[in-house]
Amino acid sequence: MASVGLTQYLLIGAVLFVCGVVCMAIKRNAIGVLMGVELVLNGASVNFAAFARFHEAFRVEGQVFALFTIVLAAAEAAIALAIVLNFYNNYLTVDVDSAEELKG
Amino acid sequence: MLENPGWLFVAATLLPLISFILLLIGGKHWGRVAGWIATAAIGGAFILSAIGAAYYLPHSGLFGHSHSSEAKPASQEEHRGASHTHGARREHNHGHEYSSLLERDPAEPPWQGGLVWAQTSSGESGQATALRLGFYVDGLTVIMFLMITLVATLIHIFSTGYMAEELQPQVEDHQAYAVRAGRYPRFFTYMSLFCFSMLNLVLADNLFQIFISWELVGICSYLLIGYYYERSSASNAANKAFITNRVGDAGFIIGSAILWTYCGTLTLPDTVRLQRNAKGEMVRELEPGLFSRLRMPNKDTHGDPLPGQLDKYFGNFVRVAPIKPAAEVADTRYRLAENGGWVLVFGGHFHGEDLTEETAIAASSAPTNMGLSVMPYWALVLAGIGVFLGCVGKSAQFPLHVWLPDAMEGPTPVSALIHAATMVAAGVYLVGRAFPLFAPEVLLVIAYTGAVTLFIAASIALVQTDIKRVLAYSTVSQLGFMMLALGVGGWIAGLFHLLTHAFFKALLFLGSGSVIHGCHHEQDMMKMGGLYEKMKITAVTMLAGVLAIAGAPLFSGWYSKDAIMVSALAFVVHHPQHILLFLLPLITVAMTAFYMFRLWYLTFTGKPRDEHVYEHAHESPWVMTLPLIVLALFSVVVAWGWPPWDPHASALEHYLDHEMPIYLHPDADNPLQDAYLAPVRKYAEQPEAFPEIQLPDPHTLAGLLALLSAGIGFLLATTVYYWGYLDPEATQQQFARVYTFLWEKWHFDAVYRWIAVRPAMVLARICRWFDLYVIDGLVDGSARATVKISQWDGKFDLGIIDGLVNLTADIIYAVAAWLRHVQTGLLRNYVLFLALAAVGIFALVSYILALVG
Amino acid sequence: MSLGDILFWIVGLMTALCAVMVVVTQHIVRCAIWLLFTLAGTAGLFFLLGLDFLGATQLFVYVGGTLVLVIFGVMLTATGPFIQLRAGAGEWAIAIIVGLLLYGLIAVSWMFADWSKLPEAALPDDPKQMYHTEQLGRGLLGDTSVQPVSALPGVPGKPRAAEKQTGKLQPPPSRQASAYLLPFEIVSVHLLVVLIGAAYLARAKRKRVVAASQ
Amino acid sequence: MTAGTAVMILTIAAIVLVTFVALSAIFFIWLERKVAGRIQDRLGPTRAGGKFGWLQTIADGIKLLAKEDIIPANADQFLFRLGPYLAFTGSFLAYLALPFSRDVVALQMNIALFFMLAVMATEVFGVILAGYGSGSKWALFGGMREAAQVVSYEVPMALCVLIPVLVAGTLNLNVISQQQAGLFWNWYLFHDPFTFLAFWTYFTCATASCKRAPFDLAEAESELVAGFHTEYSGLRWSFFFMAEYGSMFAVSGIATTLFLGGWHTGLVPAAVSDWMYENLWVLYVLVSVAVFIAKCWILVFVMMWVRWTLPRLRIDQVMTTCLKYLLPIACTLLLGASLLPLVWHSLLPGWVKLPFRNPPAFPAAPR
Repeated sequence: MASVGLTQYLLIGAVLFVCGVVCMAIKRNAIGVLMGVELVLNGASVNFAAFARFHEAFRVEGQVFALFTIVLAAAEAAIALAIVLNFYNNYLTVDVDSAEELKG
Repeated sequence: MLENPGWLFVAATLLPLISFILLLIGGKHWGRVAGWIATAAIGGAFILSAIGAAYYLPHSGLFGHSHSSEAKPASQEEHRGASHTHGARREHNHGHEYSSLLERDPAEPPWQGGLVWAQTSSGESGQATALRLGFYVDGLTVIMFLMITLVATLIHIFSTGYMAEELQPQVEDHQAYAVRAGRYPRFFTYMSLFCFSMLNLVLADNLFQIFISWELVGICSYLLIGYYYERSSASNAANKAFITNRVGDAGFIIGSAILWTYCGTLTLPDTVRLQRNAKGEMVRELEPGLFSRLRMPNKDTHGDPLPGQLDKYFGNFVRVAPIKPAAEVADTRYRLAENGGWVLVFGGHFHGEDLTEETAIAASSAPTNMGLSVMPYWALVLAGIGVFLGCVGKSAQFPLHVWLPDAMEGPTPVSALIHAATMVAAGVYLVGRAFPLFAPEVLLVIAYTGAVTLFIAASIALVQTDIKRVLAYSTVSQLGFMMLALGVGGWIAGLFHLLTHAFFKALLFLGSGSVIHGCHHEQDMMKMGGLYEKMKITAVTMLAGVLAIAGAPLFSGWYSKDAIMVSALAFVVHHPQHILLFLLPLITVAMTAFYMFRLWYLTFTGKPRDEHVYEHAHESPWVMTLPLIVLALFSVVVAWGWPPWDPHASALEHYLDHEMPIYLHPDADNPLQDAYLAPVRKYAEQPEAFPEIQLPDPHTLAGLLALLSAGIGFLLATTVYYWGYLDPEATQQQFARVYTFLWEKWHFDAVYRWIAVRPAMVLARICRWFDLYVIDGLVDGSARATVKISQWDGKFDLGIIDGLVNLTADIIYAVAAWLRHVQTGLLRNYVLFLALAAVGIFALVSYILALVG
Repeated sequence: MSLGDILFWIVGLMTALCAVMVVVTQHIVRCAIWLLFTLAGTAGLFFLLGLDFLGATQLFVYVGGTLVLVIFGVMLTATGPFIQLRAGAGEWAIAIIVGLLLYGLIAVSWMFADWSKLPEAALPDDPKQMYHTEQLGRGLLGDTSVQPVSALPGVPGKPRAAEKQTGKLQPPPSRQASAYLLPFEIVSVHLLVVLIGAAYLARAKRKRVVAASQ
Repeated sequence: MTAGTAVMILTIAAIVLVTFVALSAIFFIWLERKVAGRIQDRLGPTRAGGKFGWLQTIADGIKLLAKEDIIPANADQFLFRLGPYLAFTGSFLAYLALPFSRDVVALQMNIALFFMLAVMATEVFGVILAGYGSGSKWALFGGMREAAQVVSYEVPMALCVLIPVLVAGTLNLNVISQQQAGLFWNWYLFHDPFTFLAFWTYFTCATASCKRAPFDLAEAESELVAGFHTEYSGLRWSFFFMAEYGSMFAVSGIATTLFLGGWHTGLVPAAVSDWMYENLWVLYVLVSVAVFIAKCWILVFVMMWVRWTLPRLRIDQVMTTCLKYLLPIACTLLLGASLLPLVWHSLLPGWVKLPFRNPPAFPAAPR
């Protein structure tokens, strides 16, 4: 196996990303969906960090964008949880499948 | 270190504005907090001013060293001829020093800055004219800032106590027989706006900005005089003040317009601005101000010194016509009293080589030539008189003095702040600031206006019985002193008196406020008496104020009044035909002492004349007495120097002397005013240089005369009102006509009613008729026509346009109803769709790319 | 294989495994624990990359803050049947197929991307020699000496003359250097606003429900 | 240094640190009992033997090791087992970056301070998991309280930590300590009024984030039986306590390093200690490690003193203290500390300014 470089890190990031997408697709619990989102964002962070290490041009940008991602995730989690709690208070469930009022 | 500490003063100016905006937005509900905010804002302004002064003083060279004198090349002075013995003094006054302004360090005073408001390009010369928003901080600005912010802070503190009853939800107004809501925050809102306007006025570096502040100050005065607007007297007084001031302001704006027309700028000092030159680079360019445009600068636009012989031809200030041979011009350049003639105005861009007699002559026919233009001498005089007319209105000079006594309808702190310490000082300040613009004719007008005012006002004050009105007329009279001093060339004396007067007059007004507050809003002195026992602090502090204004030795008024008398004496010695300019103030000094002591004796000594008032009288709370004490302290010591018993060793006077603009110094080269004033100033400073005048030293003479006069006034007042040797009632009966004349205030109000108010009312009725029947008729007719047209338009709109719009909507609705089945409403399905779409799009793109190759 | 590579494979595979466990686990609280390990593993990857600050931020903000919040949410809503909500077998099948497709797509594009076009990064062997907070802070302020800026690869634009000759990307003039301090501050304020908004959102509605039930 | 030696050094350091944490926990348990005894006017443990009864802790340890390991039937086995280890790991990891003396630190990190705060933030998971996994409502309450409390207190604590960092201009604890070399007025505690106040605020927050009395709501005996560790016994239980005492020492270490001069005695000039470092390295390290540990012990002693002196607050009072008082105070201090040099150096005229002591220049430690 070749020595560890950019590609290996990107592959790990891709695993996180895809796991996040699948998680979003199959979890019926709203918080499970939220966890999927966190996984997706983490995959992105790993990519940014890998570029920051292995690419001269992104030395600062990679880190900065990964930082932004982390902060964004924090904000997103706060809002999403507030929505989930509201949902729970109104419907007494956290099953996202029961939130289908937007059905066409 | 700050790069340009002038911004400290800008910040100090903006603080009250911020307070005003805050209070305007939410002040209504804040109650007592509103007062604290306003007080904090003006207090902060005082602190910033103090920091600014702390920067200023080490730089000003007052303490004997100057930063800039070494840096300056001496060669500039060589071209200026032998008359410039005061080169060293010039270093502190960069007013019209061309090169130094471009090169100097912004941390060196005077501090300047600003931005261009509106820019226009005038005529074929392409010379840009601009209205500025700028600041100019020199010694005068600094000391005015300190005085205004300090006095205003104290008055704000006093007001938090004095206005406390406005905090109640319901206030009963005994004079208007009305019950109304308390208006505590409103008072402080106006006060904040006023402080901002006043500071901005002092800060401004151009006449236009001064004019704006001038109007703001006027509107604040209007609002505050009419603070108790339920009382018809208050609202009438507010109207009177406002309208009277408008007369003066019309003069101001005419004067400004003349200067703008001929000089193309309203900025007073020279300024530097960034300009794009022909190559497109940004360069610092010098923009000469009014002062420079009316005098020949010593450098041309490129910083090269002007050829020496031009100075020989023209001097600093050129009168072109009547055209005379060169030698003769050189001889007659100071003979400005000739009628007619033209003034050469130096515009933006000019070269020294171009400035020959021929150019000057050519300039008199063409509108602009080589950055030069000409201005008729009468226009200069008219502009000066116009600007001065503004000052007449604001500083309540004859014949526009009638509003100030009526303005006493406002709350007493307002009287103290606006009508004693600051706003009325604005007129004097402006005369001082714009002094170099005034031709000798204007100065004479100023001097006579001041002399007449001070005498008339003092004579009216002799018989008034309302405590605040006495003070009001005394204010008018003292302002007259200042104007007189300025008019006879005593620039230092006038502004010196302005500063000292601010303190003791604020003290007197606040003292009277304390008395009025203590006596439950009784203002008639005839009902007071014997209050000393009840209000000791007020009485003692007011006595300090009385002594100061009467000119008792060692009190601040003594120093400044002496300076004025010396100036007047020096002037009269040189112009004996104007002997009245010395006699009137001399008599008035006696009257001042008389009516001030009369006020004090009537209020605080003797037997109580109204038991009811006496029983209820009480000392005021500490928030009101504390400012009194502080102001009393300042009234005594503010003018002290070393030694204190020497009237001409005052530190404040020394400071003003040092900060005097360069044009005003006895040896300065100022042809506009030199022939008229230079010998006067020289005599006042060095009487030994005039051996032909057989008089004692003017300082001793004027000082002794004034002291004697004040002593007479004091003795007379004591005789009548303290010892009771003379019965005032009997005297009044004996001189009934004089008494009535004075009591009716020289019948000014009646005269104005006949010549101004009545015709205006008639005109107003005519206008009302025209408005009601002609204009309203036209408007109503067009309204009816519009209604008809819109009815037709409505039908078109409903039928055709709405029909089209609804059709579109219906179509979209039908399509959407069919498309909505795609939405399952399941969140997880959407995620799957997204992922699938990503894969699909990628596959499609790679397929297409593969096809393309 | 150097020690760093071994560590990478250990940490990376653990992270990936934990991520898969997040998907597979049905119990929502355990799911959160697997997520905790995934995030911590990501932080470990950051440390391995030499990005200490980023790793510590990940631990501090993500693990210490966000995840606690999520677990809080779980505990507030995890009652009875909601702890283990199961999806149908068909959904599982579709999701796994789509996931594999997506992963294949990404992996293939990563593997076949020609990274050799990247400029040769003069990177020292030990990552700690290069990255520390001071540089990061200067980079945030737009200091070009620590932030060699180059045109982004793949983004169309005019190659500069020097690039045409050497084929390498050249740092653009210093003025184009971007300072991230302002966006960073904006993001902080954004975070604050969002937190306040979330608190308000979570609270106000509850009141309405109470009002409605009365 | 090859990677192999680096790993070896790190492993040795980790073993030493684990031993140190375990031993200091034993010492602290004994100390806690003695302090409690003295404050309550009694002798404390005396019977188990040893001078001042120090064998009591050993006896306790043997008892805990020998105790039956019980897992309740209702518990979630996986989470129940995981809790103690997570808690201990979070607390222990902080020691990796704690400098005991000049360059005597397991892991030289440029962002050591941030790292310590970050890993200590993960300690809360152990408690939450224990609370949830126990399947008991008392434990669950304790866990929830812990989560709310620790996450809230981290905010003012981090803000307070930023103030000396602002003065020092670095996050490297080694450098920060070395900047405070010399006599004790060089300590950042005495640098300016804001750092002085920040120390007390930090110490309060640190006490709360270690869930020590009067903020020990997570294990409030009078309300929750024993809080989050109600269902634990034996070795697992002792892990929680190792974690608690470990983090007490760690936050005290941060306080010592940031405010109290780190390993410097504060009694000899910087030149003397530098000379010692150059010429008598071993002695220097021994003395300074001892000084550092002594300072931390004093702070730990203060925490115990507070615990046995003050009554416990209510949970709402704890949260109010944090959000309504400590957070604004910390924000004000941070603002003041950042504005102070600005105002001092720019606004006042030159002749008003007094000399303002800046941190001494010190080359950054080798990374």
